[in-house]
Amino acid sequence: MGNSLTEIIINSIKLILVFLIMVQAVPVLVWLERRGSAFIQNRFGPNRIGPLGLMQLLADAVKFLFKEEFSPAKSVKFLYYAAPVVALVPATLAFAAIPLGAPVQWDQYVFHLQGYEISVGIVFVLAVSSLATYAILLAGWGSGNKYALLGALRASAQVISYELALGLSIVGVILLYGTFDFNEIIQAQQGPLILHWMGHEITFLSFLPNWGIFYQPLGMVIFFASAFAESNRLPFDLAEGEAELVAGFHVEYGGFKMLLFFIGEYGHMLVSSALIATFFLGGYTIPWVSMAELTQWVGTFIQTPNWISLVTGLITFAVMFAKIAVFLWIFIQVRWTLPRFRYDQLMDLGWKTMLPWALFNTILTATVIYFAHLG
Amino acid sequence: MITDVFLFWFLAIVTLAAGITVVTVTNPIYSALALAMTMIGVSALFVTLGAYFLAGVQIIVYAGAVTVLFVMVVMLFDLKYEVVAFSRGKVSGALKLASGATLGGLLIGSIFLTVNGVTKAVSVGTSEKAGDTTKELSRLLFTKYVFGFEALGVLLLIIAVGAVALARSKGGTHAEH
Amino acid sequence: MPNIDSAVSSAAPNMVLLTDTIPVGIGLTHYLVLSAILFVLGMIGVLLRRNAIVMLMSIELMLNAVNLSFVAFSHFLGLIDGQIMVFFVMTIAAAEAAVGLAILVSIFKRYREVNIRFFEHLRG
Amino acid sequence: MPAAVPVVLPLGGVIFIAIFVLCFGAFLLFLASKLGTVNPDPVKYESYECGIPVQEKKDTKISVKYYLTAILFILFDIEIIFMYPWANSFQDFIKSDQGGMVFASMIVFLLIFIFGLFWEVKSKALEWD
Repeated sequence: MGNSLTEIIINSIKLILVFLIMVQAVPVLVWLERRGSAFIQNRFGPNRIGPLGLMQLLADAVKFLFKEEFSPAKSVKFLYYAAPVVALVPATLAFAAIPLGAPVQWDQYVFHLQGYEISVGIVFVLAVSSLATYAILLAGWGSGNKYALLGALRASAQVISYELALGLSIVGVILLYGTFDFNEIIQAQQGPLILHWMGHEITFLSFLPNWGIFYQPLGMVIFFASAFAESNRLPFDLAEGEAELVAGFHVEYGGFKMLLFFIGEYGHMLVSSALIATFFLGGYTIPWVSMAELTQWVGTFIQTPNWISLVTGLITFAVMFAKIAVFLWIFIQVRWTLPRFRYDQLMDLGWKTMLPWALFNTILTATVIYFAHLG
Repeated sequence: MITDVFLFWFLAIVTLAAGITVVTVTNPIYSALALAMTMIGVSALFVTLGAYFLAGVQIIVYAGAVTVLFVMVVMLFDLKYEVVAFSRGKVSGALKLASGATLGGLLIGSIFLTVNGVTKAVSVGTSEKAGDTTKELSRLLFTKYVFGFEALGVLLLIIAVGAVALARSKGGTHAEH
Repeated sequence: MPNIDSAVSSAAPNMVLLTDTIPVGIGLTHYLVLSAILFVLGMIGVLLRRNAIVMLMSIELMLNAVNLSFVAFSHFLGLIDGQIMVFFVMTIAAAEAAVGLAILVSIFKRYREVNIRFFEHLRG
Repeated sequence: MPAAVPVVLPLGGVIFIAIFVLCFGAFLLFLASKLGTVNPDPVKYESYECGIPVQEKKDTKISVKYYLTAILFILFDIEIIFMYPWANSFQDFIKSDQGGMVFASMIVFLLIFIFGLFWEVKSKALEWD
């Protein structure tokens, strides 16, 4: 983790901070979800405690903590309690690998606003999120309830099916940037949109930022839809089809254990949003403003180079979170707008629609890149 | 350097403990979970060897796909604790253990005897930057080993067809009645 | 990028013993011994266990051990070829698990049995 | 000897945060179990099946479809993984004038992939009813 004790301590603190950001985002998201759904459905939502019902979060946390803790008699105790704890891990590990802001230079030290810099970031995130299936399967098996087991099998079959489309839709992005590194992908998206075709430069679109979305619109749509299915949210929350499966794999969970599952799910949303922002919307960079211009602009207020770097980093951090927030809002909006799919429709969509389209996207991207480099 | 050594021993112990659990635990579901842990440990060991991309692939393919299949099958069969998990017969069991120990001894002995003779090509630069290992890997995969690559594609196709055919044949899981 | 084959042959005169270059810490031997122990564990599992699923798991364990030694050799010899072999081994292992489990599930559906001793009585 | 130093930072960080999160979750569960009231009731510990008395079945029939999906997932997942190194260095191949060959070999691979997918769809292995 570092070569000296100081570095190890600083990196540990940084990692815990990233984790705490994720955990703290969850109550805010829950509040947003409840207020947002109320807004969409023309009701009030939680509005009793505190201004705008904001203190509801605190009340909920206290309530969860003081709820009775029990497990069903037929459950396998170890797996039953292990599942919600395991559910936290994939989202945390993935979130820590995504850069959240420009690196901060403080004297001779460089702080990256990300948990750890991994050169194969995309593969790492995919690998870690493929472990999310275990929490679902453990919960279903550990509960000792046949509905929970059915829900777990459904949910895991759904998650792995959409993992194919998700993984394939990223191939286009990797083809485009030729790297697995998030930081390099973000660097490549700076500046105006200038297309290269057979040695010519096409500049009539240069009023747009050089974002991945303009190169990979189809890839982005597929990625976004698969991200919904991966995080088990409506319209893909078949695991929770309460009509036939009670509540899916977490039917036997309540109180704090349920909250841990919630943190996992919202963490997954956060990771998906951050990934979309990184791949397709330029990550922490500000459109039409280069990093040098930003540093210069900050420099008109502050003189010390350390503080300039720090303020720049914080501004890019805020920009990244604004982009993430947009997608989080879309997640919530979609949940309260669209009805649920039927299970066969869901599997058909994953295997017979999104997978072929993702394949088409890959072939198209490869062909265009191949011919664009000719001449 | 000291952190490297510490990391290796930590990972080696975790991997070995998980591996022993796979073999000794009587409940197949714990066996499968321990197998997943072993895969993750081996993947972390890959990272210490600089094979970053392979480490990711190891988790995606083994821990994320193959072991999930094992867990799912165990759940489908609804297997609980086994009464006779291990092969019966004291003599044959002792014989099997002894043969295992002999093989282990032979392997480790030969490693110690021969590893001094292993030579290293000095000038070949596996770069310290991880991305370069990945690029080097794909360069070799698509030039020297391109035939094997295509053959694996065909193999996967055959397996996909075969698995479905197996499931749909008479007595299979998806047999038509 | 240097061509691996030519690089090896041109480097032949100044090849050095591995033991000379590693003063302290973890060397090839450590990884090889670890992989050997894992392999033997897997073999003992195949020999001793009666549950066919656990036997398949033990085979996966053995394949993993082989992968580990491939990567260790690739790292300490400076050749990437070992990593490509690991790629191939992983594919074969996954294919083997898929077909093996397909057969197991077919048998289980019919006879509700996963004990390997039972499989001896199966006749075409 | 190839240096192994730059490895340590990310790997150690990943292991550290994984263990930290596991401890964090376990600690919260422990705290909740200590703080919460305990009010035992035999009905409470039954499996929840919408309130009706629990129906005990010796063997729950679970569709094997899930498992066939998992097998097909493994196979296609590996094919997709094979595309990653290709995608990562495709532009480098083009720059070193090997683009045509690599492009052709990948197209062959993709055709095999598409044929497999087409076959699965046609054989109705992916049908859910």
